[in-house]
Formats: sequence, C-alpha cells, structure tokens
Amino acid sequence: GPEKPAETSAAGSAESQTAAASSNAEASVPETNEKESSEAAAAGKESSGGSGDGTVIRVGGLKGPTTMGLVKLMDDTENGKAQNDYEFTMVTAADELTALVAGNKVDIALLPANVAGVLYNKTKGGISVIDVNTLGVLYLVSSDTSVTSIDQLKGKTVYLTGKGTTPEYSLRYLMSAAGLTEDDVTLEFKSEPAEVASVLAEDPSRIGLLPQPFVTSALAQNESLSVILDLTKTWDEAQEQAETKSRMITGVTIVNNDFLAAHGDLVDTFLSEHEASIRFTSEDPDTASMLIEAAGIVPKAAVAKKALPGCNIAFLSGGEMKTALSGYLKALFDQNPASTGGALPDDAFYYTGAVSN
Amino acid sequence: MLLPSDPAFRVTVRDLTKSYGDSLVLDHVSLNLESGCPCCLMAPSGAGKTTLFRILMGLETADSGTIEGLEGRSFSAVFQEDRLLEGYTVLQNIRFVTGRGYPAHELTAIIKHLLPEDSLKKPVSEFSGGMKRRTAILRAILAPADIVLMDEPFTGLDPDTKQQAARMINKYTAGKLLLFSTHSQEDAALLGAEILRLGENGGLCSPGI
Amino acid sequence: MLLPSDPAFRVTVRDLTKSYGDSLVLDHVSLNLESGCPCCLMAPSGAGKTTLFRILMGLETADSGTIEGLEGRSFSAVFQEDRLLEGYTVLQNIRFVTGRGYPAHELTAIIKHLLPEDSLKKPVSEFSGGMKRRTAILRAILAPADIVLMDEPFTGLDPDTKQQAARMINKYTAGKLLLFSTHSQEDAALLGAEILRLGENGGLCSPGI
Amino acid sequence: MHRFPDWSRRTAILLFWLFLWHLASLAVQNQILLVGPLDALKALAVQLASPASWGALWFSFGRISLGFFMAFLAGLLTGSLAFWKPLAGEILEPAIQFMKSVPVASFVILALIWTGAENLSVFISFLVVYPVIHINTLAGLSHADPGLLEMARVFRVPVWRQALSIYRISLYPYLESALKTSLGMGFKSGIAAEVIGVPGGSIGEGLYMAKIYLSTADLFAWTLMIIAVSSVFEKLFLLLLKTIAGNGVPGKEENHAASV
Amino acid sequence: MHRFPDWSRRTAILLFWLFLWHLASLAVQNQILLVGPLDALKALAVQLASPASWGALWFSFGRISLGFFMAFLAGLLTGSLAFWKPLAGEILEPAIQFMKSVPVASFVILALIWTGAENLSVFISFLVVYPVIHINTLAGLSHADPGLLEMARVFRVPVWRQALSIYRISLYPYLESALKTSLGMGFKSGIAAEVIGVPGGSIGEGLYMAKIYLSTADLFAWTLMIIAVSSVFEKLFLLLLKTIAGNGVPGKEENHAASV
Ligand SMILES: Nc1ncnc2c1ncn2[C@@H]1O[C@H](COP(=O)(O)OP(=O)(O)OP(=O)(O)O)[C@@H](O)[C@H]1O
Ligand SMILES: Nc1ncnc2c1ncn2[C@@H]1O[C@H](COP(=O)(O)OP(=O)(O)OP(=O)(O)O)[C@@H](O)[C@H]1O
Ligand SMILES: [Mg+2]
Ligand SMILES: [Mg+2]
Repeated sequence: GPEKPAETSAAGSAESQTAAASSNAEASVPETNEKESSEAAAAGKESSGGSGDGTVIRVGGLKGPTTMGLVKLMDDTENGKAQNDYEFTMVTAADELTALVAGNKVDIALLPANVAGVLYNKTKGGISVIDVNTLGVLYLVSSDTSVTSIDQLKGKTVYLTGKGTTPEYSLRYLMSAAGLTEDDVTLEFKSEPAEVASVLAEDPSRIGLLPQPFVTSALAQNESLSVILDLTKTWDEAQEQAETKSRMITGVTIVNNDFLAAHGDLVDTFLSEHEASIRFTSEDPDTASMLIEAAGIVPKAAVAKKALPGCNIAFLSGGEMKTALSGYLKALFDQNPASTGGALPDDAFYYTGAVSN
Repeated sequence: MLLPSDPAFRVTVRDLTKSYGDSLVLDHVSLNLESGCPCCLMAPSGAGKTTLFRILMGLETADSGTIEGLEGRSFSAVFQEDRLLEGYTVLQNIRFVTGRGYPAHELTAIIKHLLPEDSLKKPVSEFSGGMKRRTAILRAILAPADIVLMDEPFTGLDPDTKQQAARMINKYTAGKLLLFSTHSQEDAALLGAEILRLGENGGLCSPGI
Repeated sequence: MLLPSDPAFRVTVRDLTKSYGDSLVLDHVSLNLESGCPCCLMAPSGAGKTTLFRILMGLETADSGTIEGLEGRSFSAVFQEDRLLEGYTVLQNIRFVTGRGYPAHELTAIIKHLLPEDSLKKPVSEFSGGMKRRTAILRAILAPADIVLMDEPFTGLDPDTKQQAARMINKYTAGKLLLFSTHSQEDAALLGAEILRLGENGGLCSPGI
Repeated sequence: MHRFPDWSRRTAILLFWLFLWHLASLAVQNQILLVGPLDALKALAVQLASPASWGALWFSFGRISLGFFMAFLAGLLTGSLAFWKPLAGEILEPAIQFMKSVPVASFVILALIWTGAENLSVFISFLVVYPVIHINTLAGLSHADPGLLEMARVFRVPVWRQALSIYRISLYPYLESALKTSLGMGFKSGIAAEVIGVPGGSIGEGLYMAKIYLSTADLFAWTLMIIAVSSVFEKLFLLLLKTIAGNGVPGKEENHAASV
Repeated sequence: MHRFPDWSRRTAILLFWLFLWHLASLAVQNQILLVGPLDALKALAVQLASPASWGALWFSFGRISLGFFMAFLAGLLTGSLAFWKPLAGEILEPAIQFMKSVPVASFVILALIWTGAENLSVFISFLVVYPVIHINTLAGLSHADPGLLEMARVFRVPVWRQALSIYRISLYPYLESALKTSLGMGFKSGIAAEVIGVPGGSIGEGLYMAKIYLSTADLFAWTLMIIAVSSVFEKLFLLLLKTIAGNGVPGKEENHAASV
C-alpha cells in the first residue's frame, strides 16, 4: 500500500512541494535534474575554479523549500559559472533522498534537520552538517483570529499531523516555553494534512498546525482561513532570555565525511557558493522564482514567488549554525530521544571548519 | 410431490424432433409409456437414446413435438455415466437424493443386496466400475419417483450381478413408469420389458400410439 | 522404443498379490501372456480385473509377486472409463498419443470405419457414450505399442458396432500382446481370445504356467 | 435471460453507480473529501486534453504492465517448477510467503536504492502479482485430471504434449481468476509505488500533486483513469489468455446454464 | 520422496534463506539499508520481551483479522449471489473493479474520516481481500461438475444440499488458493494502512517510527513478526477451511502423486 511520502515530519512532506495552486494541469514536472557541469566545463569557456581536480560533487535535495535557495547555484552550474563541478539530483520523495544518502549516491544532501541528526547517529558519525538552509515552516492557521500568541491556546484544541514527529515536538516545546503544561492544550492528531484542512473547514473556531506548502493550499481552498501564528517567529521570541539562542530549523545541508576528508576545499567552496545562492534567492525573488520553476521545484514561477516569504530561506553556518541547530535538536531530543536518532549529536557533527561569518 | 402407490398413469410422446446443428438426431419420434409396464429402448449407438432421455427429464428441449403426462411427476434416473459424488459413500450418495427419509439401517440392508459389505465404508471413488454402476442403480431405485429412466443400467455388470440388479429394479420400480435402454435383448428380457426400437435416424418406433 | 513386427514375446505374471487396506483383491495371481494370442480376462465385478491391468501398466504396485517380460515394452490401453480429452476431436485425441507420425488423411480413413463422418469435426464432449468408447478403442489400436490392454472395451456398443470394432481390433493388434476384460463370453469369442478367469477372491486363474 | 441488450444494460449499471456517487457527494457536501462525478469528469476531460496526461499514462502503465508481465511469466515458471519438483516449491515457499506479506514500508528505502523512484512501480507491481500467479499456477496444475494423466503416462506421451493438452485445461480457470484478482491489484500498487517515489511525469505524481494541492476533482479524475485503464487491460489480457490457451476449455457459460 | 523428515527439511530451508539474507547483509555492509538476520532477531527478542509489542500485535492483527474475516464472509456471499443471479453479479461488477484497482492514496482521506486512523486497517484489509474472495467464489461455483448438477436437478435435490455437496467440492480449491493469495496481502495492506494512519500502539506505528528514525533492525524485527504471524494465520485458516469444508474433497496429494 502507499505510504506517507513524507518522513520524519510534516516538514518533510513540506519539502515535497511548495505553494498553492488549485489546478495542477502541469503534471510534467521534470523529474531529476541532473546537470553535469563537467560538460559545461569541458565545453569550457571558463575555468571551473580553484580546486580544479575534476571531482564532481553529487548534491541531492528535495523539491521544496530547502532547495529554493540552491537554484542560483544550479543555474550557474549549468552555465559553467560555478567554481566546483556539481551534479544535482532533485527528488520529490523524502524516502528517496534517505535512500540516496544511505546508499552513498550523493556527497552532499539537503535534508530535514532531525533526519541529519538521525543519520549522524546511525552512520556512527559518517556525516557532518555544514549549514542550515531553511528555518521553520510551521504555522498555526484558523478562521478564528482571536489567538495571537501561544499562551492563548490554553483550553483549545489544535489539529495537526505527525504524532511523534517534529511538528508535535516543536509545538510542545513552545507550549512549555510559554508556561503551558501538556494538559492545557489538546492535540488532536490527523494522518494527512488534507484531513486537517478538511477539519478546519467544518468549524471556523478550530485551529490547525500546518507546514508551509499546505498552509498555502489550505488558504487557497478556504478563504476564511488565515495564518494566526508563525512558529518560527514565536520560537525566536522564546529565546530572548536564553544564553544560547536556538532557532526553529527545517532544512540543513550535510556532507559525507569521507568526501569531506578528501575534498575539504571543495566543500568550503560549495558553502560559499550555497550562501551566495541563498542570498540571491532572498534578494531577487523574481529571478529566483523563474529559476525555481526551471528547476522543477515548483511548477509555476508565480506560485513560487508567492510561497517564498513563508519558507524562511536562510543561511547559517559555523558557530551560528551550531548554536541554532544544537538547541533545536536538544528541544527535540528532550521530548523524544529517538527523534534525533537516540542520542544528541556531539560536536563532531557540526562542521565549523573553514568558513566563518 | 411424492405420490406413493399412485393410480396408473401414462406419458405420451408425439412427433418429437431434435437436431444438433445440422444433424437430425430424433426424427418424429412418438411413443406411449405406461406406469407398471417397463419399456426398453433399443437402438444403435449414436441413435439418440440418451437424447430422448434428456428431453424427457427436461434437460434438453425438443425442436418440435409434444410430451404429455409429465406434469407433477417426479423423476429418478441412472445416467449413462455414473454421476456419483465421488468422495461420498454409497449411503451418502443415496441420501443425497432421498434426504433423511429412510432410516440408515434400512437403506444399508437394501444396499447389501447389491454391494459387498466391506464397500459400505469406502468413498465410491475407490469402487470398481461395476460397483459404481450398482451404486447408481441403487440410488435410482431408492429415490422416491414416479418415473424411472435408466440409460444402459447394466453396463459393466457380470451376469450374476446383473440378475440380482434386475431383481432389485423390478421390486423397487413396481408400479412406476420405467424406461431403460440397452444394447442386449437379454437385458430387456431380464426386466420383462417391452422393446421399443429407435430407427436408424431416430425415426419412428415402438408399438405405441 | 517402437518395435514393429517384433519377434514373439511373452509376459509372465507370478504370484501377484495386492490388497487395499484390509481387503485382499489379487491373491496369488499367475498368468502367462503371449504376443499374437489374444487373452480375455473374465471375472465378476469387483474381482480385481482393473487392478491387474493397472499393475501391468505400472500405475499400481503389487504387494508381492513378479512380472517378467515388460522391460522396454510400450503400452496402449482402453481404460474402463474413456479418459478422452473432452474438448478435442477424435483425430486430436488420437494424435495426442501417436504424435504426428501418421498423416491425417490416413488416420481419418481408419476412423471412418468406426465413427460416422459428421462426427469427425465435433469435440468428443458432444459424442454419445458409445461413440466415446469407439474413440477410446481407436486411440488404443492406433497408438504404436507392443502390449495392448483393454478394460471392457465393448461397453455401450450395439451388436453391429461391436462386430466392426472387433474386426478393427483384430487387424491392428495382430502380432501384439492383447489382453482385455469383459463380462460376456460372446465378446471373448469375437476377438478369438483364450479366456482366463479370475477367481472369486482374486485367486489363481488361467491356463498359463 | 435479460431483456436488454448487453451494452445498454452495462451503461445502465454504470449510470446507476455514478448516480450513487452523485448522491454521496451531495450528502457529504465537502469538496476536499468527495467531489461529484460531474466535477471529476470535467477534470478528466481537461486532463485528457493535455498531452502531458497521456505521457503520464504511458509512463506509468508501461512500467506497471512490464512488472505485471514479468510477474506473470515468473509466476508461471516457478509455479510449474514447484509442481514439477515439490522440493523446489518448498524452497521457494518462504520467499513467496515473504512477498505476500511484507509491507512496502519495510523495504522501500532498499528498493529505492535498487530501482530508483522511476522503476519502483515495476518492482512493486511485480511483487504483488507474482505470488498470485505462482500460487494459482501451482493449484491449477495440481488439479489436472488424474485419469488423463495416467492415460498419458501409459501411452508415454511426451511431457510437453501433456502440458499443452491436459495441464493447460486444468490451469486455465485458475489463471483466469488469478488474472482477474491480480491485474487490478498490480496496477493499483504500481500507482501507490509512484505516490511513494513520485517520479516526474507519472500518474503517481499527478495523484500526489492533486493530494498536496487538495484538488480532489483532479484526484478523482486520475483515479477514474486508473480504474478505466486497468479494466481495459484486464479485458485485453483475458482475451489474450483465451486466444492463447482457451482452446478446448469447457465454456463457463455452459456450466452455468446447466446449473440454472 | 524426500530423505528428511518434514520438520528438519523445513528448518533447513529456513536456515538457507536466513543464510542468504546474512550474505546479502554482509555484501551491502550498510546498517541503514539492510541489517543481518542476527541483528534483526536480536531486535525481535527485545521486542518480544516487551508487553507493548504484544499489545501492538494484538491491536493490529485483531483489527486486520476482523477486516479479513468480514471480507471473507462478504466475498462468499456476493460471489454466490453473483453466481445465482448473474444480473446481481453484473451490477456488483463495477464496484468490484473499483475495489480491485483504486489506489489507497485516492480515497485515504475519505476513509480516514469515516473510520478514523485506528480502524483504517480493518477497512483496507477488507478492501484487498474482498474482491479476491468474490472472484474466486464465483469461479469455484461456476466450475461445479455440470453432470452432477443435472443429476441433482433431475432428482429435485434441494439447493442447499447441492450447495453442501456439489458446489462445496468445486469451490474448495478456489477458496484455498484465494486464501493463500489474499491472507498475506490483507495483512500487509492492513499494516500499510496503519503506517498511513499511525494509530498509537499499533504495529504500523512501530514500523513507521522504525522507518523514519532509520532503526533498521527494529524495522526488520517488526517485518519478521508480520510475516510470521500472517504465515501462522494462513495455516490456521487453511486448516479451518479444511475442517469445515474439506470433507470428500479429492486430495491434492493423490493427484500429484498420479502425475509424477
Ligand atoms: N451436446 C451435443 N452437441 C452436439 N451433438 C450431440 C450432443 N449430444 C449428442 N449429440 C449427438 O447426437 C447423437 C445422438 O446422441 P445420443 O447420446 O443421444 O446417442 P445414444 O443413442 O445415447 O448413443 P449411445 O448408445 O452411444 O449412448 C450423436 O450423434 C451425438 O453426436
Ligand atoms: N484405490 C482403491 N482403494 C481402495 N480400494 C480399491 C481401490 N481401487 C479398487 N479397490 C477395490 O478393489 C477391488 C477390485 O477393484 P477392480 O476395479 O480391480 O475390480 P474389477 O474387477 O475391475 O471390477 P469391475 O468389473 O466392476 O470393473 C474392489 O473391491 C474395489 O473396491
Ligand atoms: Mg447414450
Ligand atoms: Mg474394472
């Protein structure tokens, strides 16, 4: 039977698509986007950069928010303007990306944050995280706009998906940060985001917790719905008094440690190129949307443009990444150790090497 | 539907015609059958004996012609093939058609006249050919019926067994309408039956009408 | 394996014993069969004729006793039941055992001696009982074989057809080892066969040894 | 037996079900859960007008049929082997049991590595269809008429000719019902595999997108297409089977008539 | 035919497959993709020691068996109905076709709303098993011996007695192979439904968590449990079928021996 395409979190399934659209006549999204920069390099109008040892870096990502910041780099690669040689594989299903990483079919992968933690533990430290590429994508939606902060959820019922996965743990973390106990809010779990959307349509006073692409879908389907709370912002606000400020994180980038050991310089180059690419996406959403469409991440540029702000594309690396991510993972770990793979990743997990902000 | 010791009745077949595709099997066959007077149908192989039986039993419809006197009558039959429930014992095979009407020990006593005692517990799939035939005969004579049709009932029986079977048939079909087919004059005599002949091509036959 | 116009050979059965469960079917049966000398097995129904045939054909194993002279011999048979491929025509049924050895028109010519012309195109499921039997006989005599076993081959045949079938059998099994069973002396005479009797309880029999 | 000609009766039955569906959609009144047949047919018309949908149809059903076909051949082969050499059958038994009862979730990551998302549907439809064919082949062969087999043995009929005449006839009805049960299931699990792997340009992707975008009309349109195509394939395969192996098989019509 | 007694041969075969699995795991050398049988058995032992696993076993297989059982009864009923009244069969036909070929993804939301995540597995296993039983019932009844049916008709044997003696015998082998194909599939799709709905305290939840947290040993342990339980259930059901309906059915052993 068919399974939930998403792993680990609704955020995982969020990866698969962004943006709303009531029609999807465009069924012909290009599937895997393998662009062999080596060809471009061989056609060679420009030297392919500093390292130049001809190693092709295989990068895997999910079509969705986490790779929206990667499109400029993909475009550059295609045009032979990238410094490294990259080969990109974009997949829709979270299972497939896990398969690619586990099967050593990619060197660098853009993954959900906790999956990175799990993989780190399961591979006995075989990977390192090199950057954060997407912050949180969870939102509270309702037709009832009276709730404007977490503590106002007291006595209410929240409908959400993913029992035992990151959305639940994130929400519980924020609830306890706001001084609410487990019993103050009833969490009603549904199996599918569409089920949540359907439940919200039945009663305007109901509150739902949805990850980004579904937020936009649900809003498009049901005009009375609106976003009442952005959990990413709420998380940041909860850190105000904290010494080390964690952040809510959806997507991170990991590298295979064997590859890292062999080609540290290439990884550093990737990091700077990734950062530039992410910055490009934030600064020039119009062009980025076109590239997103071209890369098949979202079927329509217009839709991509509409979705971009909600996706919290960001680039964190080095110490900043370590602080934000380790705090986030700790929050998950405290709720359920299995969610980060049974242990909290140690310092070796965080690649804080060459790049500094 | 059971009409025991019924007053005599007759069945009249008139101008029965039946063909399969192009080949005419029964060509204006007429006959007259009476209860209490056994009749024996004799005809070459392939002449249409079985076809006539099937039409009488309602398993086949004639192309033209009429049959009178069948309404409300119940049938029992020995088919040309044995048509037994192979996994069942003799008793079970008989009970399949009679229901639980007779007590088992009575039935068993009757069965023993035709079959060896040690075969009673066997499924008929382990019977010899002649034993199966005897089972089919037993089934036909023990089922309550007004009309008994037997298509070559003595197939595969040795002379002694045949005699014994004939005695049983005469006893249990007394007063009923009995029609059977055979290829041997002796068999007809054994049951004291009047002989009806079906012509080469079905044709007309019989002393009837 | 085909040994045409083979020198004469014989098959010797000694002290064959077979029982099913508690009941002894063949009790020290011995017989002597020779090619070219048809033999007819006569015995009451249930005496073990079919069982003996099955043992000879290798379909059943005897409890004790020996059979000599079967090595390298090929068989053909008429089973007590017809065992035809019901959806196939006569020709196809025969070809199933003979392969494409004979040309079709030759076979057809032979078939026509026993079956009406219009039956050649029908599947045997549409045959009458006797026509199926004739098909089984044709199959047995046309298959290349050293030893031909026929279990009550004349079942369901009218006197004329029986004569004709006997002629065909005599012609096509000449020189082969032919053993058949029947319940009627006449049938044995038709094929000019020596009669072997199987006693009440299997028992010893035959002029042999 | 029926007063109406075949096609008009079938149409009436189809309309009856569409009407039930329509009533259900009126009762539910929720466009996310259940759209009516009209909306679904409208969406279907839009899809059928687009070449991309035809491409998806070809992509998906081509692959799934491939899996089905391989499973059919493999099932026939190992089913026959298991009949012929019971020991081989016993050795295969745990593997068959495994294929029958292992949930996709258990091995999907491994399967994705082997096959990639694109060919996952080939693999999954194979996995669903194969045991059905194997089991039914074995059952069909086991129920060959023992009398005829003895006859063939006495006449020393070569095995291949026995296979063509005796075993074929006993196998046929089992294969027929195996086809009827497994073809639809193979198609549906193939599509399910595509919903897991979401290869681009597949029907599974279409279904997946329709789900994500909550466009239930599209979801239902794809579903209608899947059901229609697998019905047509089923009829075609049955016809093919009949043409190849149906010669001399007793017609069910007759049997049935005999029982009325 | 075999030199070894039954149980030791079976054990040897099982060990053979475990050994193959072991070799495969050595070759793959990747604890995320494929753990060896030893690790899986270790994880299984740990699970079997915990009462929660037994609870999950009970929770899941109780529900799935319920769905299976209902499907079995319903399939017998409608299969017989379709045989008895062909028009009813034709009316049911599109519904059967629908159940056979509709992918779960298409209606899962609707189903979740109706049944809740907890009972989704009852529904889904019903959906998978029902058409198989229906189709095989119809096929089995249609292949009843026409000669015997004519005989019963002439003797005016009541229909129920025909059903008990003639139809039962022709139905039996079809039901047997229907059981063999559908039981494992019902169980696996029931579990797949739990992986979608993730009801608390179910095997599906265990599988789901094991999968997303990449604890492959646990994943395989659950899988082993599913396969083992569905094998046992299959044997039990077959035995039950034999006890209830196997009287007087020609043994397959004999047929088989006749063919060797
Ligand atoms: N279902 C059928 N389809 C076509 N032809 C048939 C069918 N049943 C019988 N026939 C033909 O009808 C003719 C008469 O058959 P029938 O069985 O009535 O003969 P019969 O007198 O009983 O012969 P026998 O003594 O050999 O049993 C035969 O030529 C046979 O081929
Ligand atoms: N498979 C079997 N299992 C048990 N008993 C059997 C089996 N086959 C035959 N018998 C018994 O063996 C005895 C002889 O059977 P067989 O078929 O050899 O008799 P036959 O001489 O051919 O009789 P007929 O003239 O009636 O065909 C019978 O009592 C029969 O019940
Ligand atoms: Mg006849
Ligand atoms: Mg005999």
